[in-house]
Amino acid sequence: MVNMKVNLLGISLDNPVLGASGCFGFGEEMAALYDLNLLGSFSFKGTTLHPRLGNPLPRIAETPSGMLNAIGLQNPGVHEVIATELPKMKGYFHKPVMANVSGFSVEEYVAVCSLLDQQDQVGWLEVNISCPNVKEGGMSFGTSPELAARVTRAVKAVCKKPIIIKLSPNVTDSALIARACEDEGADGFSLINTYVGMRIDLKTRRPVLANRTGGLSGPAVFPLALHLVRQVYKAVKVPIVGMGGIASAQDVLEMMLAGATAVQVGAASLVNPYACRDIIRDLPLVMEEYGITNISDIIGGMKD
Amino acid sequence: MVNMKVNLLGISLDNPVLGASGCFGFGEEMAALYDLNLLGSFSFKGTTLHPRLGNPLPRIAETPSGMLNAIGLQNPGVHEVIATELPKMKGYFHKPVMANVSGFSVEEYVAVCSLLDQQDQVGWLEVNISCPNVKEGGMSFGTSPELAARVTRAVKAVCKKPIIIKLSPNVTDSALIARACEDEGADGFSLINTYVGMRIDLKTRRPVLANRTGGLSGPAVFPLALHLVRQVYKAVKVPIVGMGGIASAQDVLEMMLAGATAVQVGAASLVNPYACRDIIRDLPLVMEEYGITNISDIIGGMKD
Amino acid sequence: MKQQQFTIESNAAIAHQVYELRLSGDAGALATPGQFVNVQVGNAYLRRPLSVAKWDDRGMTLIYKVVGSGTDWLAQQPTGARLDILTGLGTGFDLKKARKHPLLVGGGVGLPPLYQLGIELIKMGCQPRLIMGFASERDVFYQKEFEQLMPVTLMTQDGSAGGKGLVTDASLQAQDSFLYACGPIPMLKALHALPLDGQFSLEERMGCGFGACMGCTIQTAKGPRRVCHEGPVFSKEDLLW
Amino acid sequence: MKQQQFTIESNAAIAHQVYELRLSGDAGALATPGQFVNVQVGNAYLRRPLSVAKWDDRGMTLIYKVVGSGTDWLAQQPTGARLDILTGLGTGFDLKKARKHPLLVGGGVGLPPLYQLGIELIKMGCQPRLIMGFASERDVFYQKEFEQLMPVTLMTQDGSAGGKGLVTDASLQAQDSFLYACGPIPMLKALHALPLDGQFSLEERMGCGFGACMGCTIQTAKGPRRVCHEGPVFSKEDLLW
Ligand SMILES: Cc1cc2nc3c(=O)[nH]c(=O)nc-3n(C[C@H](O)[C@H](O)[C@H](O)COP(=O)(O)OP(=O)(O)OC[C@H]3O[C@@H](n4cnc5c(N)ncnc54)[C@H](O)[C@@H]3O)c2cc1C
Ligand SMILES: Cc1cc2nc3c(=O)[nH]c(=O)nc-3n(C[C@H](O)[C@H](O)[C@H](O)COP(=O)(O)OP(=O)(O)OC[C@H]3O[C@@H](n4cnc5c(N)ncnc54)[C@H](O)[C@@H]3O)c2cc1C
Ligand SMILES: Cc1cc2nc3c(=O)[nH]c(=O)nc-3n(C[C@H](O)[C@H](O)[C@H](O)COP(=O)(O)O)c2cc1C
Ligand SMILES: Cc1cc2nc3c(=O)[nH]c(=O)nc-3n(C[C@H](O)[C@H](O)[C@H](O)COP(=O)(O)O)c2cc1C
Ligand code: FES
Ligand code: FES
Repeated sequence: MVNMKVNLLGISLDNPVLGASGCFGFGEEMAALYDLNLLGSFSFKGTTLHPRLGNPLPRIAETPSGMLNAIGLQNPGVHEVIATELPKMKGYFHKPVMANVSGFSVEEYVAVCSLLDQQDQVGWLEVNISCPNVKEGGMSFGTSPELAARVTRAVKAVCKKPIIIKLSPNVTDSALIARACEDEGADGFSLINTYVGMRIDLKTRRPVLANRTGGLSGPAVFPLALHLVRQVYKAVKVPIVGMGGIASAQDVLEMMLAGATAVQVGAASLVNPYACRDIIRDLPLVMEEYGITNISDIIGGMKD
Repeated sequence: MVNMKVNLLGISLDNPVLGASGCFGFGEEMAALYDLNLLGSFSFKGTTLHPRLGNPLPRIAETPSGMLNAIGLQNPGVHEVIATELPKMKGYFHKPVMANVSGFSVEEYVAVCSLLDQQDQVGWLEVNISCPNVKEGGMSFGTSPELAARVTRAVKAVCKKPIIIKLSPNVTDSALIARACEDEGADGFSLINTYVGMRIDLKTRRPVLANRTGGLSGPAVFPLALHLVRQVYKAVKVPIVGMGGIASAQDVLEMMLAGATAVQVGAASLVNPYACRDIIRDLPLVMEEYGITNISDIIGGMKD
Repeated sequence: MKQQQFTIESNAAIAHQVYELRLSGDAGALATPGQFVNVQVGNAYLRRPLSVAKWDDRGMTLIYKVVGSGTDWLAQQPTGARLDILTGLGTGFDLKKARKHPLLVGGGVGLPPLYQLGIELIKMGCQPRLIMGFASERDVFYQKEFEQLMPVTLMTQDGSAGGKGLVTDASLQAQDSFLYACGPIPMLKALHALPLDGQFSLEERMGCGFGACMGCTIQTAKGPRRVCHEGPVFSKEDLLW
Repeated sequence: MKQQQFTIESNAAIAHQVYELRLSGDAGALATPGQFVNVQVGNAYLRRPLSVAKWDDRGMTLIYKVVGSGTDWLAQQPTGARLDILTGLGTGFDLKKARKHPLLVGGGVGLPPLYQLGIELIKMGCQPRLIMGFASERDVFYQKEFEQLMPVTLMTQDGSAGGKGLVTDASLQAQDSFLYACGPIPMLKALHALPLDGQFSLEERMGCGFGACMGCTIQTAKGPRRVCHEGPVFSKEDLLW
């Protein structure tokens, strides 16, 4: 028997597989398909202070082995999340959930985080400083070490739960930004968010996406995510949640060898709603194939 | 009848399709397959002052819709290129060729460029400040506006032929670096070079590549390349050679709408050695399908 | 919603670039006409959403037009090939709203979901009629199939078959009808402007097709709604047109 | 080198995870045994390099082991399916170097290129013999086929078939032979250390397989050489082992 348990910042996960933010909503649709408690956990849709409708349509474009999205952080706002979504979630998910937080100012990050920090159901706060799909704020916090550090410091000052900073891949040096956040007390990192990309419709000569650009995710980015997770792993001491293109149990092991303590699965869950369930089902077999008894043994274990 | 001619920095190209550096060697192997004079042109293998064996093997890893390479600038050195490769090339290629230059110091770029600048066969110098596969030099020149500007200034001072600076995608802001180079007289830009990525062999728990990391290219990066070409197009006034994942005539048109005057085809030529020929064959049909008479009319023509 | 394997029974052209795809397998997740499925195509990352024209105990029928690489791949699949399909997606037409003489209006490949709708309405004792619109004669499909169910008015833009003009050029004579419409946005908007209550089936680019990604959300009178989940069918009063 | 479509005539397991793939089509680009082809597999970006076991006017035979996703896909392809193949790649064995009694040594899926080599050597009037090595009985293939051409010594590491041990444990009795070897690197290095002139066929991860990308370059006594172009066969004195 293999052991899939990992410990993510003081919370024991039955397995290292989490649904990625933005690809699981608040869990309701997925819970209609299978028991979500099979998951290690999931990160719910990026939540802001006020409700957001998001960007105009189309918001989705296809790419080779991937997709662009420009949702633009559609969400009902943190008050509604607390009033409606979290109570509903109690009906189908009984583990600590990861709360994904976005903002357009340091104050907004602080406000949303401090509210979610008080919710029993929330295990970790995942602070998204890397959304490429909103004009102001979002990604710009994640592309400057100073701004990233400032968000971290402000959020750490008001929260008791572990703060996981979600990093952008659209930068020259992810490790630099990670270190700046670690210095301000970041408890962990998650990466990667999406890469900025574009597609053009040859018929209309306009971008396919109404927002012009969107974030690339899916298998196409897997080798890039793996590299960045390794870079950050070597730069910081805190745990990493790795993601970007994971679609199989093998991918999970590669990502953990690179340095991830846990992983998130995004785009794959959109194409196959059962992706996480299937990956968790396959993991023990694949672990045995590669002689892994405790999955936590391989975290960062790539020989280089 | 459609017109595929474009003018790249004073030289008229029969069509905008060039073979990408590193995927065409010095043309000899491809010339054994079909008449290379069908091409707009091609960019020959990155050339340094001294011969280089390149990195240890394996140098190639596969990824979803793409590949990682860590060749490490294997080349016979500029003197051998001038003494042997260029004379041989006269036998099979009768158009101006693009000379791709790499270096590990500003002095090396200057030395190699000034030698190749004197070769009649060379139409343009493509200065690669973005190779991710060599430890010192290479990409670091392309990730700092100051260093990129310094290489540009030094090379411009000694060359008469157009200088095309090849940009790295592994940066926070490509437009910033492009503008710094344009200020120093860069005549054009080519982009993208490859993204740094990694794969891990689960059996050995080592990176697949002996160099650990390699550069990602192929269709996986196409939406990212398209975005970056657009960004640079809007930031500078000089022409752009677009590349990154191009595999079809449709892709060529998308890239030109984003802002490219000409394009290069890399990885696709490795999987299908006839890729450039096939794309050039298909272009007139696809142009007609989308009502394009002169291909040069669509350069940068995306409506945004 | 269910993920299900279906086997191709036939996959044949029935009009210019339009194919009828008969599939055998468990269509039990489908409940109301107007729902759709999301089909994995071999050469692309995302699934392709297609309305269900007809289903029964043995399988279902899709009708699709080749417009790009995914539908092109689909058209090449032989009998016997298996397809991975998410079935039973979205919220279909509300049958309870139908009055005695519901009016069905479909344009091009908007027609398929109206076929099962017609069957169900007739079962309920309604007497539906259909206006079907196409660009030209070569695009026409399922005219006979629909005629076996209900009276049909055929319109083509160039007049090469049926009446000449758009579906809105057909005499509607339908003041007291309830409208069920599916087709291109300009057609839907024109119908929406008529003094006629009804429901409209929309299309949008989708990430997931089952409500998880917010890729397809439109603003409605009731607030943000996902075309794939609360839709693709929306009531007249909800659409902010 | 040529890009060519081939049709699968048969594709059957001949040992544990090992398949013989018979293809019909124009193999005319192949000139010497030891050359290889690069096969497009449906589910992956890069082609898969495979040695040619045999070719004639009607087609060619490849033998491959399922080791990953590409070869797994290949094993599922039915008779009649078509494959896109770059054929006639690389530089094969130098037949002129063969003496009267050439010694062929192959390990596992290193054996295939030695089959056509044997045929050609016999045509030239040589009397080759073969040592074939496998891990275990279930891995053994082409024993009969080779035996019809030449004397064969079979070795398995666990002794479950033939002699027990590595190919180098077989009595070589071959001081005046010329060696042709293909198999895993440790085997080739052990053979390279013997006092025997010979040629060695290598494997490397490849980008293109036809000399354009420098993905497969090794350092040799003659300078940098591409395994896919100047190789995969190298002469003993050129290998810096
Ligand atoms: C709810 C719903 C029901 C539909 N029912 C039918 C039907 O019954 N018959 C039919 O022929 N078509 C139908 N469509 C449209 C059909 O989904 C597209 O024609 C198809 O996805 C095109 O795929 P492609 O690969 O050929 O085109 P490409 O242009 O190559 O596709 C590229 C991407 O854009 C998406 N896309 C392109 N056009 C559309 C579109 N019109 N709507 C949504 N996504 C699109 C594709 O899904 C893919 O992700 C329906 C769409 C929706 C949303
Ligand atoms: C010149 C040459 C001749 C060969 N002849 C044969 C033969 O006759 N029979 C046979 O069974 N095998 C042969 N091989 C090995 C064969 O190419 C690999 O087993 C095959 O590519 C594995 O593909 P995969 O998708 O199943 O494995 P994966 O591990 O999924 O492949 C991932 C990537 O690594 C590459 N790769 C993996 N293993 C090898 C390898 N050993 N050599 C080169 N690339 C590799 C693949 O091509 C692919 O790009 C030969 C290799 C070379 C270079
Ligand atoms: C449709 C969609 C919506 C997303 N929304 C969010 C979000 O709200 N907050 C966030 O931090 N990341 C969001 N992401 C990014 C993912 O959580 C993840 O970081 C990224 O997609 C890479 O993983 P993948 O390749 O497995 O999808 C979104 C991604 C997708 C595809
Ligand atoms: C095998 C290989 C070798 C390369 N060598 C070089 C090089 O020497 N100089 C250079 O500027 N770019 C080099 N590149 C980058 C390509 O020229 C091109 O910028 C990149 O691959 C993106 O295009 P593609 O996706 O069409 O391959 C190389 C790419 C590959 C795949
Ligand atoms: S397509 Fe994902 S929510 Fe509608
Ligand atoms: S594999 Fe490209 S040169 Fe050998």
